[in-house]
Amino acid sequence: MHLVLFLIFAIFALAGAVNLLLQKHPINSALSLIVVMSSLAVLYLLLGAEFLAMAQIIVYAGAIMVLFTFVVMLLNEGREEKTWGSRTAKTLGFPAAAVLLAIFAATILRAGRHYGTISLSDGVTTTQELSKVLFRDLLLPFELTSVLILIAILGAVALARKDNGEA
Amino acid sequence: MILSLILLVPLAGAALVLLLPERGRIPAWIALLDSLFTFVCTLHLPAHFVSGRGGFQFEENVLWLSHPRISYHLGVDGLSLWLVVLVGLLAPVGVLASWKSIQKNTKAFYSLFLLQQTAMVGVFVSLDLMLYYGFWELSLIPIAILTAMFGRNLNESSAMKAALRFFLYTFIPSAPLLVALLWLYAHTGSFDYTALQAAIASGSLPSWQLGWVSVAFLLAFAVKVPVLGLHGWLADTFSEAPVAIAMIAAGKLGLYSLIRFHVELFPALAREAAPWMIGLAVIGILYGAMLALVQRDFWKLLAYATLSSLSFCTLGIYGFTLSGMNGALLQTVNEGLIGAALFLMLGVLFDGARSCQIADFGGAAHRAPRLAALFVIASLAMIGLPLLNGFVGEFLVLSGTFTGVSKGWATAAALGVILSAAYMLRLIQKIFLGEAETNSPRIRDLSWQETCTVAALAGIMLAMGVMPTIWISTMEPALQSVTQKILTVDQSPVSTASGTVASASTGEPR
Amino acid sequence: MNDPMLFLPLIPLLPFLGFLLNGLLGSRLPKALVSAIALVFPLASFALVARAAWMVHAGLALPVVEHDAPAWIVSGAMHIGFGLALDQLTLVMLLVITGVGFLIHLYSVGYMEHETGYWRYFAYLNLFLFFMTTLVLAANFLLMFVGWEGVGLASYLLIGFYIDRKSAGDAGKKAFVVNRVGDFGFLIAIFLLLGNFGTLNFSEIAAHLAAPAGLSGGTITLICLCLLLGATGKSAQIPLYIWLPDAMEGPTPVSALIHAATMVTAGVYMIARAHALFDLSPTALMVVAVIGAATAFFAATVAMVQTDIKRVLAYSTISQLGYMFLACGVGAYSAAVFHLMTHAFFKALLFLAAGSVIHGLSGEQDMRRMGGLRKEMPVTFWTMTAAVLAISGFFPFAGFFSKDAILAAAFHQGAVGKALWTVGLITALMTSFYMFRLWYLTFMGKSRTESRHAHESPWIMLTPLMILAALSVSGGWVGMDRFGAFLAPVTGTPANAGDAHVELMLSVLAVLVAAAGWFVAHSIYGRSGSQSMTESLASPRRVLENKYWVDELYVACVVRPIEWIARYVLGWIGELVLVRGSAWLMAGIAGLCGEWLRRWQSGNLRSYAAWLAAAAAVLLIFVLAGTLLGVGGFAQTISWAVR
Amino acid sequence: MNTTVPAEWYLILSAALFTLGVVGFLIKRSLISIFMSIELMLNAVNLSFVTFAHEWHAVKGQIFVFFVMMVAAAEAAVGLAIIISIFRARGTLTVDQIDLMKL
Repeated sequence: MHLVLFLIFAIFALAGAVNLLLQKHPINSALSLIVVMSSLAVLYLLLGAEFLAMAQIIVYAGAIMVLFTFVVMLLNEGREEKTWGSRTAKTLGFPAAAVLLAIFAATILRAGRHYGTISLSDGVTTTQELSKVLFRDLLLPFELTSVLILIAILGAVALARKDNGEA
Repeated sequence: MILSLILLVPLAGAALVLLLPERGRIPAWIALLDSLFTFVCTLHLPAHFVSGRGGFQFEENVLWLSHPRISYHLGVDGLSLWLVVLVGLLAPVGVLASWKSIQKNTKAFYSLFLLQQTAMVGVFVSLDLMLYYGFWELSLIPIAILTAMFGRNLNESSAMKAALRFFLYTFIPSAPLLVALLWLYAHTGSFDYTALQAAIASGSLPSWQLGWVSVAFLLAFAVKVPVLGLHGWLADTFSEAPVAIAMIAAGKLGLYSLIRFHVELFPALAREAAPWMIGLAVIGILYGAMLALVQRDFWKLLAYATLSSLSFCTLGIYGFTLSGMNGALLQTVNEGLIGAALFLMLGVLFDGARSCQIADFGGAAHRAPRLAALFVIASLAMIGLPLLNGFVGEFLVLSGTFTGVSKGWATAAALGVILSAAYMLRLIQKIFLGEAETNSPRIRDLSWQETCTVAALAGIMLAMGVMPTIWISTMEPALQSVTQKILTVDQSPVSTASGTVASASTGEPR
Repeated sequence: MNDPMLFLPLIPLLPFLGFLLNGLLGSRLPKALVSAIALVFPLASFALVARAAWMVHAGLALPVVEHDAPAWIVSGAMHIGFGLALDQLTLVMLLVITGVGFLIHLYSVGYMEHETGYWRYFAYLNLFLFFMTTLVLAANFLLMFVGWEGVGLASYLLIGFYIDRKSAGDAGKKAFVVNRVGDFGFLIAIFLLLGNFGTLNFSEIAAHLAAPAGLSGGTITLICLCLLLGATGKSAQIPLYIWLPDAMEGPTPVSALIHAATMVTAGVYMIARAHALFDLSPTALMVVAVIGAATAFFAATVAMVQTDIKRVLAYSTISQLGYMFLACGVGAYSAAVFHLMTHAFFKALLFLAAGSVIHGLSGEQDMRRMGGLRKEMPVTFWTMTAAVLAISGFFPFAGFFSKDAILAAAFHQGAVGKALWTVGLITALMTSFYMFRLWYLTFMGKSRTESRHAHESPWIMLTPLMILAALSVSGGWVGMDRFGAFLAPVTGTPANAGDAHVELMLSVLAVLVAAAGWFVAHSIYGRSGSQSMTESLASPRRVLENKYWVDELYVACVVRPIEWIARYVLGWIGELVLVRGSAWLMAGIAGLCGEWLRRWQSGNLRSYAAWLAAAAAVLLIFVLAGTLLGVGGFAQTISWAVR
Repeated sequence: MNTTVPAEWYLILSAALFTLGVVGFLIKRSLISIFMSIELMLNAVNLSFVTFAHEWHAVKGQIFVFFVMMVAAAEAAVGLAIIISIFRARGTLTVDQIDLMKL
């Protein structure tokens, strides 16, 4: 059962990611990204992280991606144009990406035999456990994050104000 | 706690200046009161200093970070004691010197000025090298910013250039200094001064790299002094920086650091550098003096004169004789006092005439008799007239060098005494004597605050010239331990100080 | 008050108090109060000195403050205190300084009455007395150096007293800088003494020298020559005499006090004080004698053709100081001091009388525009006459005794001594000539002044003149023998002179020479005034009138080269090429590197991303390669790479 | 049926997604799509965090993901604001035309 679920959603995620790359219109890319994120939420669930799975759906697939689509529609950019581009990106970037993948894979496969396996019966990390750590041990970082978000909001407001750019 | 207080009061003052509105003279008054209070605090140090005792006093040691291990470790000994007091004294002098000349942006000026004071005191009292490095870097920044913002000339780009030159000259060598510090930490696991000293003295560190570390230290400090060849920033900073900044830019920080963090920390390597430093110092004395003789611009003249008199300090330090060290440290304080007085007065002249060309002046003694009289006194102190402070410092340095290092170098250095009289008297004559020139109607005499300030400085000069023992007796134990370390190195590189050399480490030839 | 701790420091400190009062408050005080302050303190100082003289006369112990003196500079083993000592030599000097000094203060009250910087003048004058008394009271070389430099400062301030005059400023600067050259020698001597003896106290050095295992002659000679350099600076001897003629820019009483009677004799005092060193070095003594004789001769030749009344006196002073050096050089220290004392009387008198003349003529100093003043200024004339007779060496005036003693001492010093004696005698001839020339040009003949009515000076100026005239006449009557015996505890007993016939013959010869000088002067200037003197001997006159072009020589050989080196070698090569150039070089290198690196900055976001990815890949390979290939962990990889 | 999946499969998936994100960064031309690729990379990393948290029974791994989400939210807000203002200023989002950084 686990294997099946994993395979299905892994393939969904990969397919979504590849689609993200292939689509020319940003709105399509955004929709593919939503597919990836939702699949990941399921995988989190399989890994026993139920709170994160929910958060992934609500924060990522919900809030952030809605923001993305909103912006895409607001700007109404249309399809990507074929531009001249950068030679460095192709000659240097793709081999680098390939190397990255190879090295990740090699490392994981090499170390992987020491890892255990994952099954559905492994038990779930409850939200209670999570909140104990978060609100007791890591209270200060947590509070600091709220400050960070506040600053980000202010920054976003300041940046997006209409009269800002030309003033 | 007193050291923390001395560090924090200017900092708090800077914050206060920033918080209160820039209306009227509010920032200036805050800065003045704050720096006066700091000065009173620094006077606590000599009042309660036990001069016979070795080691550091008024120590504070709090662990700040455990990884890397950095402590808030402060302390004062005979070496740094009077320099802290000097910085305390120069701050109100600087505020008064800026009273009339700084009219715009006073908030920025006084807050940075007070920040500078904290940094300088921090440099003198830090006993943790990382803390020291922080203050060292901090002490460079306000000078650069203030020079750029409050350049004395009407031409803004020249002020910018001077600030940039100062910044580059002093910042570039601090980068190797940081690397050297980190290297030391990597090999000893400590930034603490005494721990590092012991580790280096034990001889366990790889000597080849240690040599480079000491060179990095030496270079960073030599630029700040400045030593001959690294003085490219001096003339520009003196010409452009506001008076209050120019009077603290050269000398003390670098010289103190040379003694504390080069000679005392790396005695063996300092010995190897000594012949070079002595040569540079003596040539610097003559070089600066001769250039001062032909300058047409009095800021430049003062810059080269300063180069010359600071080279006396370097000579005293690297002669490694007790007399020379005493003289060098005394001369460091002297230079601070005399330079402050001269800067303040030349600043008044400059503000009046809007010119620094010596040829534009003449006969100023008529319009500004107080200025003329006090200027003559400060000049006499600078050229080493006995019973004023400059003489004691120069005499100790020269006699230490003559009896303990080299007769030839000392004689050459003594020639600088002749030249110094020539250039200072030329300056006095051209500015104050003779027929009144066209610019002189615009020259004003010193105001009563300025008169009091400079008169007080002159009084200290006289006191230091007549009763130098008050100062020397507190400096001497600390410097004695430095010379003793050098001597110990001479005998055996590893062993620690033994009692037998203590008696021999006076001014006698080694 | 018998405690020397109180009594000795007061001698210099009282004038210092006067300096402080007048210097700080003088500009606001009424003139009378300024004068009172200026006069009271030197007088009090003189009273103390007189008291000390009485103590010495009564045979009491000489007051000394040495071991319990307050410390001045203490560093390591070096301990230098404010030690003061009074002995016979110091006493003579102090009597001259405070006595003549007070008279000149008194004179100045009249002379300077109309000057604007009245208070400033007296403050400087008191400051001078402070430093000068310190100089002679000092019990160690460094404190002596304090006075030494200090009188130089006072001299600088007073020469440049007329601050509007550029020439005055120049002269003051020149005096100070030239003196500094001498002080440099003094300083080196101090270092040598400190290095070799470990102390600077006169008494301890003398004790060291008396010890059988003394120092080698070479070091002693070096010390002596360095001291001598100092002395030539202060006492205006060859090669550093050039400042003194220019110093006449100062007010005339200053010339009388500082540049005739007291300060310029400091070099003689110093050599006498350090005679224990000089006695050990015949070479140094010889140099002293030769310099003295040469200066005496040389300055006298120049004095013969000067037309400025004060310059004549200035060269005369240089010449007379040369006599004193000559005396020191032949070991007759007491004779030198004797001449120092009598010279102080008559030269101060000469200057003051000249000042009176200048005052009477409203500032005229050129002798060619004087003449016939005998009637208008009788007191000045008669006192001046006494001084002229004294300096020329006529019996029984003061100068006769002292000059005679010097010449006799030189005569007894073998062949070299005879040569020096000859030079001295010729100089005496010239001295007599130029002094009578001055006398004739100023007081005799017809008045050559233009439309100015000369007037006699006020009594406050004439009183000091008369007192000094009395001293010029009678100052030598004490006799060389008694004077030498008085100084013997300090300077030692001079070598025994020859028999009385030779002595008498020498004296007669000296008087004859002086008379010859008068005769020559009379024959040239006595009748015709200034006209005939310019015709004959044109080319030697040109040399003399230009003072042998020594000033020009110094400028060309010392001042210009230094300026040239500073401006071109140091200023261009040092500052521009090396200091600025190295900075520019570094900036250039940095610029080139930037120029090369900016090509990588395409500005294209995706190429940056590619670089980022590539760098990440390289870093990961670097970090993980060890693990993947089985070499080991990260740390090993790093250490392998670093190695 | 209780089949198991080896942990490295999750990690491989994470690596693959990350690489796809890198490739996306390189080939996409629209600024907004590039931004999405960044989000993709963040998600890939999150997956490996969660996997390791499960592997070592460490709650803090999950907490870290939580923080990453918050930072991502902040980043998205600011980033999108920047994109909007760039679009306003330049009228395009094509990265090859936005090269003002070039000297």
